[in-house]
Amino acid sequence: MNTAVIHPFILSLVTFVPLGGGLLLLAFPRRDRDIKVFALVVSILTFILSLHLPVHFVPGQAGFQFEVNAQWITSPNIHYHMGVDGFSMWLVLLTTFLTPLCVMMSWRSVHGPVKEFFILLLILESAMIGVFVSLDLFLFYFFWEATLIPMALLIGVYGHERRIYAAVKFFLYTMIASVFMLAGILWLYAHTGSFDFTVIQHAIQSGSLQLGSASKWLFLGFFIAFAVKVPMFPFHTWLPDAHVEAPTAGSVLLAGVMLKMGTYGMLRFNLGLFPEEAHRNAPWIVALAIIGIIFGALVAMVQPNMKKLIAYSSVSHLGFVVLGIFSFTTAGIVGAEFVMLAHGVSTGALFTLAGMLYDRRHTYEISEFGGLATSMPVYSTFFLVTTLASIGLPLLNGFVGEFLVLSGAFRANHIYGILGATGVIWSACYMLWMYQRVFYGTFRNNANRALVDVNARERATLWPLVAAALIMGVAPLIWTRAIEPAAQAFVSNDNTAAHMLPGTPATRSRAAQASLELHESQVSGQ
Amino acid sequence: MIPSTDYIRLLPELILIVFGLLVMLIEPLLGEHNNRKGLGAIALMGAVLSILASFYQTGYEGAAFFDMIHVDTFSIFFHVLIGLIAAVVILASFEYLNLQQIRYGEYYGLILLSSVGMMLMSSAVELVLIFIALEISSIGTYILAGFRRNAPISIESSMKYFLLGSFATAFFLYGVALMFGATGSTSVYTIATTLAQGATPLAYVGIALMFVGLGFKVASAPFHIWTPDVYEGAPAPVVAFMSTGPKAAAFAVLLRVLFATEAPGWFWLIWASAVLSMTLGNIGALVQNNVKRLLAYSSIAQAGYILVAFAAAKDIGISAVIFYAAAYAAMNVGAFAVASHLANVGEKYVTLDDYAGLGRRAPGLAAVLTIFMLSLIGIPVTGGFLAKFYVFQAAMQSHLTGLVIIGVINSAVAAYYYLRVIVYMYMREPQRDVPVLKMPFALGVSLAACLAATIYLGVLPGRILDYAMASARVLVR
Amino acid sequence: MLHLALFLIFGVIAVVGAINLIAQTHPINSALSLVVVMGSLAAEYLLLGAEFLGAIQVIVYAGAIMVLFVFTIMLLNAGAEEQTRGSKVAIIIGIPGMVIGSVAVAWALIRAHTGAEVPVGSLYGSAQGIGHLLFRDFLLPFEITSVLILIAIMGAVVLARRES
Amino acid sequence: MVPISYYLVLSAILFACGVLGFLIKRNVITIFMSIELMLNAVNLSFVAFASYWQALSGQVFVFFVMVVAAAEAAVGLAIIIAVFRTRQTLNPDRVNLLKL
Amino acid sequence: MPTGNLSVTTFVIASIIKIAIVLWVLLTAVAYTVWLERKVVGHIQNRWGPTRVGPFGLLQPLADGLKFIFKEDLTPPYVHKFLYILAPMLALSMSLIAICLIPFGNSVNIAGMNIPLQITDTNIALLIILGITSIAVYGVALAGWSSNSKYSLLGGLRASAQMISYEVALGLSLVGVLILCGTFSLHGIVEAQTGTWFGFIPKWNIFKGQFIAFFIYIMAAYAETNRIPFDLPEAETELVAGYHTEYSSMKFAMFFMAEYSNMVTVACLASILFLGGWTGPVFGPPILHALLPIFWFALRVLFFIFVYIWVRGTLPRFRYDQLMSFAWKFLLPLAIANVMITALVVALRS
Repeated sequence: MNTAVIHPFILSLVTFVPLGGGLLLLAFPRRDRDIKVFALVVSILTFILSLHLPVHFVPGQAGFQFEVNAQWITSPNIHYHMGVDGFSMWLVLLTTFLTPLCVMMSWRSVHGPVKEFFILLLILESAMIGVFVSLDLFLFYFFWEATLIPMALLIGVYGHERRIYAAVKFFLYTMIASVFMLAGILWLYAHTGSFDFTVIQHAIQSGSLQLGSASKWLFLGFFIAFAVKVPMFPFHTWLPDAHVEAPTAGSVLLAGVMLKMGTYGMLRFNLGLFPEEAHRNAPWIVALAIIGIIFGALVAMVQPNMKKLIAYSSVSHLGFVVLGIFSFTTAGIVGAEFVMLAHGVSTGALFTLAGMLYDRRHTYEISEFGGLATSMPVYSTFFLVTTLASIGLPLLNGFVGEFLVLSGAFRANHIYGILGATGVIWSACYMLWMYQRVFYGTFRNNANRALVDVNARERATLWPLVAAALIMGVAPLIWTRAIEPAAQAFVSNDNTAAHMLPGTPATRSRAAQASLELHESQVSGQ
Repeated sequence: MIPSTDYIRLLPELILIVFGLLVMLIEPLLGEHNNRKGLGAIALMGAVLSILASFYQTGYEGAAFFDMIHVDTFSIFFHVLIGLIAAVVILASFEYLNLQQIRYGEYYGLILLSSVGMMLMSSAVELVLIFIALEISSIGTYILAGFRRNAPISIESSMKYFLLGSFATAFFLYGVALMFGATGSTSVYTIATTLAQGATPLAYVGIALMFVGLGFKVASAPFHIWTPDVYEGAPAPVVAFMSTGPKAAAFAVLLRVLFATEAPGWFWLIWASAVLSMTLGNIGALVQNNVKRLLAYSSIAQAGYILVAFAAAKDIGISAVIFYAAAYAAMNVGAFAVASHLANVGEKYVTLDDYAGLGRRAPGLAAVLTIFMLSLIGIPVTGGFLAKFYVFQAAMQSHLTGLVIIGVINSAVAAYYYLRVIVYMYMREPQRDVPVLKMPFALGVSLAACLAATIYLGVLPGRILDYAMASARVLVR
Repeated sequence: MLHLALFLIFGVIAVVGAINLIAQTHPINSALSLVVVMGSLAAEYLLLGAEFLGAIQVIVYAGAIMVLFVFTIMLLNAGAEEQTRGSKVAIIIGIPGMVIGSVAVAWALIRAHTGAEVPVGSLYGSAQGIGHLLFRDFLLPFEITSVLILIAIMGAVVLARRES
Repeated sequence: MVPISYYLVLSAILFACGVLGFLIKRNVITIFMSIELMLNAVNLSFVAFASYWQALSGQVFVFFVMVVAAAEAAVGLAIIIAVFRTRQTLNPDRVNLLKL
Repeated sequence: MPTGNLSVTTFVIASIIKIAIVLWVLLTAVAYTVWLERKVVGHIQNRWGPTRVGPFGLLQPLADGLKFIFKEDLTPPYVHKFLYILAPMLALSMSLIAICLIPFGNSVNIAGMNIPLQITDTNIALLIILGITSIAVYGVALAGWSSNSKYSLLGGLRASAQMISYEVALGLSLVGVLILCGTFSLHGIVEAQTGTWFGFIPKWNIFKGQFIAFFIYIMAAYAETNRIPFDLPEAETELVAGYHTEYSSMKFAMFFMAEYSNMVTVACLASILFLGGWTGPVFGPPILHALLPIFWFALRVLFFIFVYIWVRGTLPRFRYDQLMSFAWKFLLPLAIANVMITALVVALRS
């Protein structure tokens, strides 16, 4: 079978199969078991479909692959333009990988109408995949906003005590921030007549679109939207609330995928469209990132609540990502992407594990536990591996990314590297301390004595995560092979931009330069 | 003699008049105890036939009745829109009238006849006719607002609406008078040719005063104070009607008056009004606990967004206005239809607290209302998203960056109170026992229609957008 | 000269009537002041040559609309109005708005070239002339007005009817 | 010989009186009368401008305004009567079930 | 407005003379209408009517007048003084103004001057008369309201409602005539009715198919003047004397005169609009040429006044709801039908 036939459709399929599944679920009778099975089948099917991407991805090829580009609305000029490069492909895979696990971990722990839960979950998956594959700014914004509602509802309806507050806070923070991006998108359209990412990028690089003084504001507009989503240091306050109150699956998707939408956006748009501005603003952004790394770690250390601890650890880890991106080195950017993936897997696993504990004890308070290693040995083992992965132990996934980021940061500026590296140490402190308090020592609470160890379904949920953490740590090349060319493209774009003298009217990408030279040689050759 | 094509150009209105009379004539003929539900069917038939007639008009574009009306893409669009609104509202009223003990004949008659006014507003190109049509639609809605006669707030809302509405009409008229004084004509296109030779101060003031009058009708700030009170007191299906139909028609008039005449000097008026409407509407809505009031403030804000498109001007802005009017109609009629169903006998249950826990008691209804709310926020896949996007894009195209920024910030703030409705429905426990009636078939159909329109406009807006664009081009020529 | 004198006389009467309308506390006095204003406006119409309108003004406005007002006042037996504080919005927005509006209108009128003197009755608004316009150019508005009146009748009946 | 602008000024004064009445009067019927006064003022403007432009259409407009005013009066007074029946007052400040 | 070959001075003088004559004639007519009424009603009821003062009681009106003048002029307490006094004046002056627009005949030549037998002739006389009669409602309404008495108030309310309601039918009944004649000028309307068919049927509007309109007009006119059977505003059995309960002396006399002069006006209008006005056989010397039209006109008016009295002596009073439904449910549709049919016929003929 010639699978290339499917290339133009694969992205649409991956994006919309979950949505279709969700809509089909609408028609289902309220028999919870059927619903769960169906949701699982749909999400696994999506995962299998998405495996098509890495299998047929050509690592060396520049630009986007599996592209589909069709006119959606004539006026304004909106295209249905999708495509993936090394960055977005893996994020799509991360999403499709985590969603079936989310379905499984929610098997018994949904508090509320079950049907709607899985519908929301599937719609959310669609929207998140859509964010990663959209190459039209309108389409991107469309999916970006579309992720908000299912997530807010997941938190608000199925969450814990303060769920309403958390849901509204989450929604408003991201909504308000993203309208600045909308303004930016509209500005770009008004000046280029297109929402197409590649068209706009080309227009900016070729100099046909002079951003002038607007570029600062455009950069900031996009940056704020993404920074809130990441979340970067001053905008992070919604995250702990959202995480603590969200149901397990919600936390997993939130930490695992949605935060990456922010860093992905920075990479794709802030760096992709406004490299000069990115360079100009890098110092304070990096400063914020480092503050985020250290601050997140410190706050995590004093958290009495397990989920809050993990949430703050996310702030810290995502700081690494931003640091990597704004180091403007290939290593840094590849590392950033790798941290995103690794964090998705390991934090997803951590939240899953925390959720399992919650299912048993209905609390996240660390002080409630202690001595669990005795009553739940298998669980403890899983937890330990995940903790180590999160800390960044070599041979596990966390190590590769952080190492690359730090090496990139060092190359950019020694101070960045040194300060960032302290974050690794901090993370070891709070994670291991938490582990010690929860699993070792005596039983402080008798309820912990009788806890049941993980069952088959839970193991089935955990194994893929742990396995992924291991494989990513041992064979990172599988991933970086596809990521590196994309990262290099950024860095090279960047260098031309960075080396440009101020006041030079037009910026030319190296690729454009090359093609020009090629053309000239052909002309002279004739 | 008047050529017969002139009557075709008036056909939708004529059909509505005939059916309006029919409904009123049949009612007294029915005995005291006969079932009156059939009247609704007749009224619905009238609305549907008039929509069909509007479509039929596409082959007969042109002027009629000594250049009183112009049938063109623009007017046909609004005719269909108003016809649809009327049809959906009639459908949504079937059960409501029974519940609130409202007399059928007059109610349907008034809905149909005031739709005549609205339709004429969109096709009239002569200020005399615009004025009469405006009054037909206004007076019709004044009366409809007071139809829940055993409720003092209903008649009170009618009074407020009436007094402020007539006040606004006087301003509109004064504006028309000054415009007439400046140009010597009341025909929109003659005014355009005269103004093209240079506008006098009279024309500026005339335009400003006309805008004051029309601003009242579309509930844009600072002429919006009546809106929350009137919407709270008036019967919910009537609010669905009057928050969309007359508004759309008034926007059509505003488009004609501002753009077809190429009148000068209104830009900052519109700009200021847009900013004020968005801001005051959204801020006002934040603290509301009554769903109808909340939606009233929201409609003020929505009028503000539409005015942003006005400021953007010319074809792209006009098409944005047209598209927004359609999307707004779909979602707002839907939201009020839901509210009217939940309100129950005597409109007892209209506060947010009554909506608490609705997600569990009536999941379908809650889901539908959620989608309308999301559309009002401007979340993708709904018409509201594209409409807003289109408006802001048009403004950006015209380099109104400041206005766009204010607009997007406002739409983000607005998310809060729409979200509150959703939060109450899904996340709050009910405070008291609020009975939810079984969904009647007719209401279901009307909700389905609104829902379908909202989603259709959000996913496949192409055709409507093209049509809006064509209408815009007709208008600016 | 005579023309100007008549204009001034009726103009002054109209303005005094209008002010009296506001100054009086009892609605029936206000109503009669308004009748006076309308009557003097009818005279102004005659001065401008709008003879048909002058007559219609008396019949419709003074003779029908204002009688309805007086009738309503009598029916409700409305007394003198209470002096309550009123709406703050009206005062805060309305009064400055009115001042601004008046200034704008005044400015426009000053700048407009309407100082031209028009001889008495130079535009003769005879019944025939108006009738011709009404039944030709303005046929549609004229006919559509019937819908308006129908709505008004229906509304008045619906609203004022006592519920059994 | 009277300049047209005299009529316009008279009309503007009457209109302003109407607006003022609308704002400060505290009786619904009087408020409504103020609106009628405004309409009358507008009518005078129309007639004056009709003379100025020698266009009879201005007078026709006045004719329509009168018809509309009559329709408005019928409906408005019916509403006022209905309000009075339920609330026993004509003071807009006391008709306050809906807060303004 | 100076017309024809008259200078301003002569116009003014002629007008003043005409006004004096008309008012004198009118007031006398009013007085003797009262006498006639009492006489006729008396005979209808098998009585003699006034017989004592003068031959056949002919001086009775004079005595009545004296009595009115010398009666004590009472102003009850708690009335709204200004309006209380204004109301009767308004009523009387409106009815007197109305008569100014009524022509009594063609113009006559006196000393080489062509003087129209009419105080004012305008193109829109009919409209003005309608306007004035509609203003006249205020007299009644204000009298009822300002008296501060419930009988008066009820009478005033009834009167204004009744007058407004019947004015609609009255106005519509005239439209048929206007369509036929194509003018608002009363003079023009009469001129449109000159001539005969077959030499003996006069071309009066009533014979041109306006007989329905004629009856509508008569009925509406009875109601407008508050005459039996539509005299509910002053129904003495229910309301004492309606709106003029609290009036006495000259103020009462003003209402009284207003009512009777309205009757005369209405009768004049009926003659002009439907019965050809002053048309009739004219023969003899020039002086007869001048006087005969006035005589024909007076004859018709007298006939109408007699019918008024006749009806009063014969018919009972309506109930109020009957009165209203009669106006809205019977007269109004009929009048509209008449207008439509007339318009249709005229349109088809042309």
